[in-house]
Amino acid sequence: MRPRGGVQWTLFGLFLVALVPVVGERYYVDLTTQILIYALFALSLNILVGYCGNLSFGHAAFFAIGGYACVILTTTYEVTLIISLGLSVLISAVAAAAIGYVCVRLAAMHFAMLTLAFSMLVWSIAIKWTPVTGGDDGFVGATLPDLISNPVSFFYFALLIFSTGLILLRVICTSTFGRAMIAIRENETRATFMGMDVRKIRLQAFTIAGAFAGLAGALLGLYNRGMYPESAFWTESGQVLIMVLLGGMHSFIGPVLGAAALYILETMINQYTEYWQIVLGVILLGVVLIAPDGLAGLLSGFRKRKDDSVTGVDSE
Amino acid sequence: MFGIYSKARRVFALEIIALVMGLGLFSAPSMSADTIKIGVLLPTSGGGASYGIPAENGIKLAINEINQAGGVNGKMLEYFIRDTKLKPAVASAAARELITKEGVHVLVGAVSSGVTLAMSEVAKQEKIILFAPISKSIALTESKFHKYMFQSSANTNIEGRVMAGVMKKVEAGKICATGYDYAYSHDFFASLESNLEEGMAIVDTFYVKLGTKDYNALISQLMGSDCDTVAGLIWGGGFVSMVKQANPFGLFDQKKFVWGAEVGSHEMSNSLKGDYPEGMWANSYDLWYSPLSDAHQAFLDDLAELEGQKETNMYPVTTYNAVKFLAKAIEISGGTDSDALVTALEGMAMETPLGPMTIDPETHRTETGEFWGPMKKIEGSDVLRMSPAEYVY
Amino acid sequence: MILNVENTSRSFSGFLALDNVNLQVAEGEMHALIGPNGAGKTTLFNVISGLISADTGTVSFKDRELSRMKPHQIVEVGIARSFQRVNVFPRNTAFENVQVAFIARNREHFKIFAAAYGKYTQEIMELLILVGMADDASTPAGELAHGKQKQLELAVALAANPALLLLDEPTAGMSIAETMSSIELIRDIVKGRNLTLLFTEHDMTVVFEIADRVSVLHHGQIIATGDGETVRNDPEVRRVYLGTEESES
Amino acid sequence: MFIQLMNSLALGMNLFIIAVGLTLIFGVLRVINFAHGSFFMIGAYVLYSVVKRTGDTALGFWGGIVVAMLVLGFIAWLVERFLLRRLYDKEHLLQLVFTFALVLIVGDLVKIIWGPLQHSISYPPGFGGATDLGISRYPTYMLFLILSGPVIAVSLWLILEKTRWGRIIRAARLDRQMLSALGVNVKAVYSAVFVAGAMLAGLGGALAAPRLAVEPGMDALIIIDCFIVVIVGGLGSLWGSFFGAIILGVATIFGTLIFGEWEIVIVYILMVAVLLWRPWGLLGRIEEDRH
Repeated sequence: MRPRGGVQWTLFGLFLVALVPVVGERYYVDLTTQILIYALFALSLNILVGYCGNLSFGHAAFFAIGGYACVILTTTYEVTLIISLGLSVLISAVAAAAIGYVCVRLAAMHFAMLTLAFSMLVWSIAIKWTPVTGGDDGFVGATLPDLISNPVSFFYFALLIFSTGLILLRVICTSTFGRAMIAIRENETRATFMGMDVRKIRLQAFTIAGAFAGLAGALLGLYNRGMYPESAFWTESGQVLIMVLLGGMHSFIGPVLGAAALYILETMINQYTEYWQIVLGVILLGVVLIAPDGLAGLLSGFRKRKDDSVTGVDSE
Repeated sequence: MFGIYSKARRVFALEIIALVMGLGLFSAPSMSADTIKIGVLLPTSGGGASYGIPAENGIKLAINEINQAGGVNGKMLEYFIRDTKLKPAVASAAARELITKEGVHVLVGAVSSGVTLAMSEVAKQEKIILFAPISKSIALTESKFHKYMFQSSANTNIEGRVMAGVMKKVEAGKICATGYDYAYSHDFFASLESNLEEGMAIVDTFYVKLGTKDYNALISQLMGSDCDTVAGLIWGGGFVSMVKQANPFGLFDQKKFVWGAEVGSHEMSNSLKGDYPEGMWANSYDLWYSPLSDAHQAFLDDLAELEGQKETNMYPVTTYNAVKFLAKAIEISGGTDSDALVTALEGMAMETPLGPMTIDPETHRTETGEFWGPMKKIEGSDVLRMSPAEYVY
Repeated sequence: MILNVENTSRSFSGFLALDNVNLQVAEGEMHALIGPNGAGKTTLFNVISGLISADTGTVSFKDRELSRMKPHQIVEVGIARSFQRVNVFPRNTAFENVQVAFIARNREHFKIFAAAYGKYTQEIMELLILVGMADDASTPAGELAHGKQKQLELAVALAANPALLLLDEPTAGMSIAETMSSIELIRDIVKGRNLTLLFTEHDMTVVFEIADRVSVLHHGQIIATGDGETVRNDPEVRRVYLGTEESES
Repeated sequence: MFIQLMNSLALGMNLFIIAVGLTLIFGVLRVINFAHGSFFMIGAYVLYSVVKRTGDTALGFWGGIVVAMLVLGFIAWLVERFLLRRLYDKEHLLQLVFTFALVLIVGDLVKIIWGPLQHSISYPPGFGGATDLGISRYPTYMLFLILSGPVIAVSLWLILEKTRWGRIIRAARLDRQMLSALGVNVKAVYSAVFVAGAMLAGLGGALAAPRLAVEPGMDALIIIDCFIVVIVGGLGSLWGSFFGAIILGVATIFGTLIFGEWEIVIVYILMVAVLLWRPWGLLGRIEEDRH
């Protein structure tokens, strides 16, 4: 990937997004804030899925951990915002490292299923640990510093966090570590015989992905002034996977597109019909069958070559 | 450089922006003319559909009625419904969208208390009234109370008290309590316990997780307890499953049963038919076969016409009343300013199909009752009915 | 001896793929491992490189025991390998294929803030020039001709800076002309860089042309080791290769 | 205690009947089918429609189960033949999203066809009461479930072990390429397995229906349990899911009795623990399934 190609465009894009509160109504400010949060979440997952080739089905666990950590810290313990944010990222990263340590021993579907198991464990704990998490009703009524308590200032706050996340993730993806992840995705055996400790690299990717998911979760918790167990449920992991798919894996910016498209789509269909499920379902079928490279693939008109040869694992 | 790097798929930020804007414009605010807009948040898909879809009928009926009578202060009412998907985060986002995009003046909803609590945060921030006709959690108007929150449901305080009255009637003796493991059941039983008469007590409490499908463990626990009466709060499909699984064990012949959570509704007895445990005391928001007054009968007739069936659902009356309260407040205050509406709603008394209701100016709650009575088989039908049904609060 | 395989056996669900193998490779030599299909050559490579573990026996490299090491640790101590079937990153360019190998060699695969762009350009281009692929740097590996992909694999293996190179059928699927030029290239590189080479090869002309020593593997056993002449005249080897036994299939 | 053991078995066998189709499909097609819960739901609803027409007769109930299976077989055939087939050589993620899309579509279709309210199906005639087992009386229908679990498991095992089709399916689990090299119509095998898996889901839905509320959302409730069963048992393993189901049954019943409402956490801890101990599940095959 060329790190320079598109930097100007990305900056320009962020600049345009920054104009939303200036030109758009309040609704668009809210909508964009929500999209930014989910876009960051999707970007973090794409580290694992798109770059490292690990299909995680429990990524929401870290989203929820970050979110709960942040609202609990700011509200229950009255920790200042910046420290809460930092700590929630740290907590998600530690959780991801611990869970990842176990999960990266497995490959493909077994990996996906174990991550699913862990995320459901996190979900059940969020529901049952009522004194801390608020239990089934969720943690309602988080406090926010005045500085970011109005929609526009929160929007810029979210945009700042998102941009930082985007740039950091971009740096990580174009780093030597990023190259190593791609190598593992393309051909794990070959990467091993280049001298890479594949498990450790996968664990590092898992931890980084978890940390950024936690950051996105923290933003969501602040935005909603609360965190709910649903954010750890398997459907949330499914939704963010769909975002990644919709936007296009193997593309850095694709998940941002996917998050925007899915979020807007869901909101829109809900506005027009009670039968949003059927409409969304048909659209997803269409994407999967007609445009499996997602929006990024469609937009750039780039057809991925058949990747039959990618798997070439040498054996006897 | 000279192309030594594989071609990353380049997506131009501009294209992203174009796409987002394009999709965004699609959903440009619907600027319908000068109407009063009500934002409605109900679960209309998945497991929540059985509550949300009937509840929407009450909104429709109230709005039709008001508009046919010329609207409020000359303005027509209009409602915008969003599916909460039973998810708090989805509901808060939808509530915000209704306020900022559709420009709704008031919010009505939702069903599950967790979802309503999340929406209440939005209402608080946006200074828009949230009227909760179904959610029973007392937290809405207690620990998480704020000025713009109103609750017209039969809340857990009232319900616990009313059930205590029923317990007296059935001479309950030792009681074991069972319900889903969440705030509603916990609050309800706390209220029940504090209202029980001398000589009655809750001796065992068994909680099961929300969404349980297999009730065998619970059934054994209930059969093993030496209580005389079971106080139950398992609702909806869970109640159906529980009853179906308990019948072969003969559980319902063993003890007396008093069941809250509106399992006395016609919908429930119609779905269980002959499998419904006869003699169980149950409750319901509304009963199509048990009109309280001419006004109630008129309401039921109108609803029957709207739903296309004589056996109407129980949920519509709750949302119907909510819309009526709000419309009256708008009429009195002469506009849609939230603070003026709050002032109008506080202490407001209104004639509803179920009799007079008053909003307490302090607590923002109403004294809402429910129909209570034992479920009996009737001639010529396999659907049980509450008989005699009494409206109590 | 730089590589010492002692009494190594490995079976796959009852089938004995390696049967008490002993093999010594001296520093600086070019050692060919030959034998009919299914003789266990690739299995032996896999055991040495750590992809699979042996049931019994030891493998040591520069007097270090390899059996408990993971594949990537074995690469670190100085053994690089190629694969019989082409095994590159098909969607990445030749340049990138080699670059990843450099990153791994310099233990930079954990560095999240070290930009990969432009890294090792000079070293990579030198290597590509060395294997005769200077013009193919920007071609995705999957689009290269088969012979070129084999050469790319060689470059990738070299990038790890090994002391011992394990090449599994380096000329498989090549034309005669390609085979000759490629084998000369390998010889030049190995001699020029003072490497040790252990390779398997089906083309006997090639084997006897370049190998200093040859070992013959048959039914999982080493049946002969020695210089070309010795092995060629070994009665057991002649029996195996000249078909007095029907196990050739 | 005896009753609780029976309860665990009944729940376990009920789950096994539902989940076995999921593991069968994964074993051969390598697809995690999220729509399995939807197939289960359709099975229950179709049975409801049949019983509603026939009344509570034995023929209506047992015939309805056959109808439910046939309907699902047909739906699954359509889905496999015209849609899923295009995705076998694609990434896992596409297949997951595909089945997830089916979940959404079926969820709405069921609501449109059968309405949002709960329905209920009575026990078939003769199965509504309890049977005296000497030690205690126990619901007849649950005894029937306890017995039908092993019967289904053994018949599937016999089909897999003893018939030509079974041999082909087992071979397809191990090596697809080899199979097509041997001249077997692999496409037809896949089709058949998907149809069979869906029919088993329908059977599971229909058999479970008398004990459950038939309502929208029942798909989402069951799918997680199915996943736990097949993951704990080992993806693709018939007997694995059999024992996985029994373990989940025991964990759920005794978890509730011992830990009360904390049972929900216990079940997931157990699942994680099994996977830590045996990453491929109890009877799963260790495999290098890179994609």
